[in-house]
Amino acid sequence: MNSVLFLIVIPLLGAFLALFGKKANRIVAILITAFTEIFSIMIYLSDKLPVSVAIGGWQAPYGINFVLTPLSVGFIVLINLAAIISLFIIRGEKEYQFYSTYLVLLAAANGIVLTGDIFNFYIFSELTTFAITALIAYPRNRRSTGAAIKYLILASTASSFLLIGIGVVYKTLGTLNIADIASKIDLLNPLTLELIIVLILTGIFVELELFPFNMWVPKAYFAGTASVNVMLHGMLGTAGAYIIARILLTMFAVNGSGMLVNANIANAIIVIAMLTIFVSEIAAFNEKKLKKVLAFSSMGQMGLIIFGFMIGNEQALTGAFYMVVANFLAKIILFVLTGEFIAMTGSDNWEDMKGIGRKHPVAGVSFVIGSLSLMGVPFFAGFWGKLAVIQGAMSGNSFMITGIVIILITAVVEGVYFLKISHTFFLKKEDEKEFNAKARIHSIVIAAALAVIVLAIGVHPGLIENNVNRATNEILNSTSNYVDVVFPGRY
Amino acid sequence: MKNDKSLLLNILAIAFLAVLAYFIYSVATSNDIGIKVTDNNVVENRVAYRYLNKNVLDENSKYEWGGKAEDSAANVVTSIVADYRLFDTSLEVIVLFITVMGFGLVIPKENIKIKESTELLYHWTPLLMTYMLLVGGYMFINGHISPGGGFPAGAIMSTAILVGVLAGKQTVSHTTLKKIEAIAGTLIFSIATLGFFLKGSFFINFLEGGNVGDLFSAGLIPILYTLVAFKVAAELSGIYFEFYEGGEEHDNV
Amino acid sequence: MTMSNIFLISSTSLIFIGLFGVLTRKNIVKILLSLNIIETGINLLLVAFGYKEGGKVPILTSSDSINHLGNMVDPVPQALVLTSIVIGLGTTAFALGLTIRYYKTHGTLNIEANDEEEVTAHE
Amino acid sequence: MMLLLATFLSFVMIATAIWVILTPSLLKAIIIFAIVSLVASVSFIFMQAPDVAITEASIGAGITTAIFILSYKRVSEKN
Amino acid sequence: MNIMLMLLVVPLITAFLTMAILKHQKTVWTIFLAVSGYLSYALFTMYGKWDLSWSIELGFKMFGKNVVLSLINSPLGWFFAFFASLTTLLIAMFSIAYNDEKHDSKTAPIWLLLIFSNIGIFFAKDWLMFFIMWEAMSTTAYFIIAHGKEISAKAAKFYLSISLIGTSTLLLGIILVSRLSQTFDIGVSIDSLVKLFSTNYSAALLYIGLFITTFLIKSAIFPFYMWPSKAYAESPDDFTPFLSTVMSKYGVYGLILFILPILAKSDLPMFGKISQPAYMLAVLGAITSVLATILAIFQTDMKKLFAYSSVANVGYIVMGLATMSVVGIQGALFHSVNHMIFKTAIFLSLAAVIYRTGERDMHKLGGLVYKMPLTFLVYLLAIISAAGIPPLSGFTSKWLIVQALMAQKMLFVVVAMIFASTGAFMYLLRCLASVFLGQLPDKYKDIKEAPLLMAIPMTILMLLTLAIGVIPGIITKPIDAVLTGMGYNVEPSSWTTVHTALAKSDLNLTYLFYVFMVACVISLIMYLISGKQEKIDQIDNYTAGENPLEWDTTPDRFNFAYGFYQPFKQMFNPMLDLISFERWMSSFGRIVERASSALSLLYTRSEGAILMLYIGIAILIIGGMM
Repeated sequence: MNSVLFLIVIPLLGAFLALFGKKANRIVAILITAFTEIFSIMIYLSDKLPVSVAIGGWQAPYGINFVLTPLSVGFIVLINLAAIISLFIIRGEKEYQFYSTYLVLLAAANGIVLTGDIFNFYIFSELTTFAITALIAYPRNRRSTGAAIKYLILASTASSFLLIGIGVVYKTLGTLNIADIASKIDLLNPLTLELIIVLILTGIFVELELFPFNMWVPKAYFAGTASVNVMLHGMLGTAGAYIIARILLTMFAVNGSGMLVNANIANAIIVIAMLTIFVSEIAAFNEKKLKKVLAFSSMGQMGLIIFGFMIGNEQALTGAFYMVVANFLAKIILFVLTGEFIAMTGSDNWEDMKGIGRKHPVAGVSFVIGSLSLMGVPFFAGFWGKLAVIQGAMSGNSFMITGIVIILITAVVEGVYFLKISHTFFLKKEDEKEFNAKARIHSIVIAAALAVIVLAIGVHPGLIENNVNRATNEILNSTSNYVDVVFPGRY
Repeated sequence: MKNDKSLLLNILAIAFLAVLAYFIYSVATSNDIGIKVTDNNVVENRVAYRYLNKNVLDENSKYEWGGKAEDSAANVVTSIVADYRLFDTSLEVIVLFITVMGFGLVIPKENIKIKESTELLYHWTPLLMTYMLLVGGYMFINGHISPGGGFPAGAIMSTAILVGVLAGKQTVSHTTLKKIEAIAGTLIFSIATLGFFLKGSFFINFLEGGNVGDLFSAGLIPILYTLVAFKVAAELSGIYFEFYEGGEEHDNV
Repeated sequence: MTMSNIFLISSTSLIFIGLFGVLTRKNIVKILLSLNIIETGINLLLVAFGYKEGGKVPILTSSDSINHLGNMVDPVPQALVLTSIVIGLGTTAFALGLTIRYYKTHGTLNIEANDEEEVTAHE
Repeated sequence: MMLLLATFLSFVMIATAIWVILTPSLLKAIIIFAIVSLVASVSFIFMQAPDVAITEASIGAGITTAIFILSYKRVSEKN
Repeated sequence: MNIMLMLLVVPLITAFLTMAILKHQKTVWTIFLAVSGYLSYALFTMYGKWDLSWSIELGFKMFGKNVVLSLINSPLGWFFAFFASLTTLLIAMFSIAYNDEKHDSKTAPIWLLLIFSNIGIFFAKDWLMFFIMWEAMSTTAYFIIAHGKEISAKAAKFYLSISLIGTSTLLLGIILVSRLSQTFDIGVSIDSLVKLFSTNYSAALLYIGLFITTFLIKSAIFPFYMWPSKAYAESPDDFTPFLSTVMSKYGVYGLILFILPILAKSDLPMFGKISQPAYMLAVLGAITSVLATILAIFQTDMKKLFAYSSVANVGYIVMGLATMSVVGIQGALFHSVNHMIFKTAIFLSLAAVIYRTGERDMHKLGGLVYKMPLTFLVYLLAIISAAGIPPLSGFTSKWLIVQALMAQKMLFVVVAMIFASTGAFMYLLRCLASVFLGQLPDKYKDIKEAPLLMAIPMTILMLLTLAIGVIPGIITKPIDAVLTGMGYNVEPSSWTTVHTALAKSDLNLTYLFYVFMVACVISLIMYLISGKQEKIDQIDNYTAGENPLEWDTTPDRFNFAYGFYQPFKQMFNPMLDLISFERWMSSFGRIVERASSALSLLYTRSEGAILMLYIGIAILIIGGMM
């Protein structure tokens, strides 16, 4: 299983070689990503999981290790899928820096999920920050430069908190290995533990797009091109969902319950998740820029997923994982199509996109399917996740009921704006002018194929049930499962 | 109005810092049981203990000055950076790579004339550069036995180039630097991959190390540090060139 | 008052000063300087975490030093700080590149300039 | 004696850091920041971390300052 | 293949099929007609087979077992589904003719999806199926109402927001109830709620309150009475009858399916002769019908007018249900069917008028009786039925409801019912007088009678309302099955006589028909022997035969239909201003919009990013220390 490092090394080698490649860069990038995707699927289907891989021959906790569990490899598969889609929808990016940065991002996103060492995690998260900043800044116009520098400043400030947290962890526990920390977390003084949790959470919440930490999100999505949006959502966002599962529900979890060790902080996170859902859906309601609408909705979905994770019972966790998959698929459909629509009309405003659905009915219907899935309408993948999360939250305290009410209220708002936008595509075009550019068939095919998957999962959730249950069971006993992989026999 | 706003911001900042300070204070003075932020875990339980004793692989092994060890670098920090946690270091190289590349991507390309340097600087520059390059070279070669290592060495070497740039000397071309950068980076990761094919593990120190304290010891560490130094030097020097270099702008606006 | 306490306090103060600067300064270069101050503070803090009173440099210089391994300061934070310094340099370099571009597109270094209005004065 | 020196260094660091934040001149701030970095690298030697001290001096004080000044020239030349 | 499954699969598959051949509109609508025909036939054969069912297990666990979606053929579901599909069949025939080049709305595939969910709602055995179909119905209806027109999209947005509130409360209710009974089965959940009523009254009230809210929203009962006037008016003209007659019954169906059994079986505090929650429902129904009647009177747009009329009629149905008596429920079910028939007839005849003239404002029309006599006749009989005048069908059901209300001594409600019925004359007459009677405007000199394919369904509806009026047994026989299925003991009803609640008030409608026939013959004779009419130009009516050009008058300005009930309007305006729920709703919408703009401004400026980061950290710190 040591060969799993190829998921990191091959893209990085590709990143260096991209300095010399000129026109071949895109093809090389696609080949590398296809390799990582196929490789990760092979790992997921092999029966060797879960396993811990020591790098450089030094065993954990002394060396750095990678931990491969069904959960992490499942996320890797999703991340690489998003990566390959983002490459297919590239429109006009030619310079080698783009591909080089992209390959680094791919390696870093894979690394974030696989790593079993908290400092290594910090480096990988810094790498994603830099890579995504470079990708956002790539168009180098006013909008993208402003978005990039603001994101960079915010992310650096936040990651310095993460670094302090890691320092405190090392000072108190004398180790940097996640499994080691998880098994020793009970030794800590409660207040010290709280300090550590606050510091580390600050670092990761910026990438998780949670409310008071997420001022960068709409700007970044708005400034990025369509393929960068898919990367931001599909790679960074998916990795973010994994981080929550790993850091909060494994490293800082009560052994065997899937709950955060500090109930007060768990409540504070739930408050933050609820704020995120509320603020983002309300903010999206009157927004005219389509990409920003999707960015807000991304934040809202992330809030919902974290709400599900923090409830922590089996039902809610299942729901959260369904939601991860559904959100992943549906939002990629929307981003891919949004890129096409913006290129066709030359406008960011969804009110100017009349008549697209009449010209390209498949694209229009796919957009509708994506938005219905995000709304959580039955027959679409998002419904089962939402149902299970709400059902799970019911068993919580009155606090959770507030969350449910917020989810239901925002569902109304979300439904209104999504269907309003979807319907705009089917309006008659006022002027008879041709569209600026033609829609590219392969983008529409990608969107339609994903839409079919969303529909299939929605009609028959059993399709992904085994995978979701595998993940849920892992998280329910996360600490002992995880520590057992790295240090057999410690629990 | 504007002053009011910034005053409010200052007050908010101080309020936040006060909350944070109070929190840290209460954590530091907490009387509960358990390991506090002011304590350290028992020394033997810390990973550093095994690093210092160089017995990560075999708990009972001991080593002698001038003898063999699992990692024969005399500088323990180096042995951590370039052996036990080599993966981190190679990623750090990537961090520098991507940020410098991002820098080259975003910086506006304008031809800027460097002011004529003074006679003194112009003539003494080669001497200065040679001296700095020598210091840098010493550092990455001796990184495993004395303080220093690839990163500061690379930084110092790049300062030499900077001096050259400021003095208006043509030293190396930008494309050469890019080639050095890419070749060094590729080599680092090729060596890492070579470890997989030779010993079955990536980033493994597969060269038989010498004795602790020798110049030719610590296996791959000097080689890696050399590569790192060249890569860092090339990247950082690239930054200085970018500041003054014109060129075409690909505008994708 | 011990040495490590002095450095713990001074490094925490540096972090606080940097945090204050990041929030209240409007000039991007100033914000980056504040970020660098935070970085410096963190590096000091981490090294101070590893420091112990009367500790020795974790470099073996002679056969004698092997007998005093227990007396050496913790090398791991130092290794981490080496990494974090380089990351800090990367952040600064990249952010300065962006700042120069920002100055070109916005005509100002003020962080509050509006990004989404179309370009007026410059370009 | 060492303790006193360390205290003095800390004071210098804190005072110069505050100065960096408060001074209205950018160039001054950059130069003073170099002092902060240098003093920090001396502090690393106090804490028995020569590796870090060298790196901080060459990268933190040297190259960072250089890049800052070069950038400062780029952003101030038009004014 | 299971016939229950076929009911779902056929519309679903044809929906996707028609999507592929959307360009050939006539073919698409013919397929639509065929599907409705098949559904009506299949449902007809299903009558009496109350053991038909179908279920599927999903790979999704809840309460520790796999979720099962199931359908069952219940008398109640069959009753609504059958008459709904019959209505659809007639509308479908109309639609083939209506959807020509000019009026093409391209909604057939979505409508088929709507019919699919329609069947699902009426035959759902468990709450999950019910909810899935309910939500599918809400969203598909949005796309039909909006049908690619900007102005319709605005109205549809209003419908959508209210309807999504409804689905949200339904989801919450379903989750609460299913947790209570640990299963999604509807029958089990009724029992567990009855049990809850005996232990925790207020919780149980909250639970059914959530369901009632949903049902009231869908049926547009009092606090939510305003969405139909917008949605009905802007929806495609051939879809409006479906919206008004079938979709307003979902709420009614839900009330009968779930709320009535609970209220009947639980031991609740009484108010007079019936329980408090039921009385509350009756009062809501009463307020709805009075308010909607008043509002209907003042509309100038004929589709809006009949939208309010629909609301008022559903109000009667709810009043009937709230009596909780056999006669009341019988009346309510009867009136549901009647409403389907006469309101479809009205909307179809109006659609025919709009098809020919393209005009919805009543005061711009007039005198169409000369050009479209058949449409006029259909409309006339339909409004006679709607007004509840014997011998047409509307009378019977209203009679039953009034009887039931009287028997339960719900005096206030009876007064409201009678007031609303009287008011109904006013608005029905207004539309009749403005659209069909009076002077024919010049620009409509050349219009023709509705095409044959439109005329056929309208004629069938006209005959149906007459037939049911004379032989009520057509409807009361299935109602017997429904009531038996609900657990009431009922005697089999006769074909011609209706048995009512009060003593000595049974009516044989066939005799009544004879009496009215005699009266009609007499009035015909009187008409024939009376004096001759004289026709004058409209403008002469007002200018006494002169036509001075400098007055600059057009015939339209003097149209009597414009301020038809001006004095009444002045009378009621203060009251309507006071209870304008609509204004409250839209001000709420504006608040959300404003909040949205403010929040997105925060994100646009993003200068507070670091500040927000610190606030977030403070939340974590303070939350953790508490």
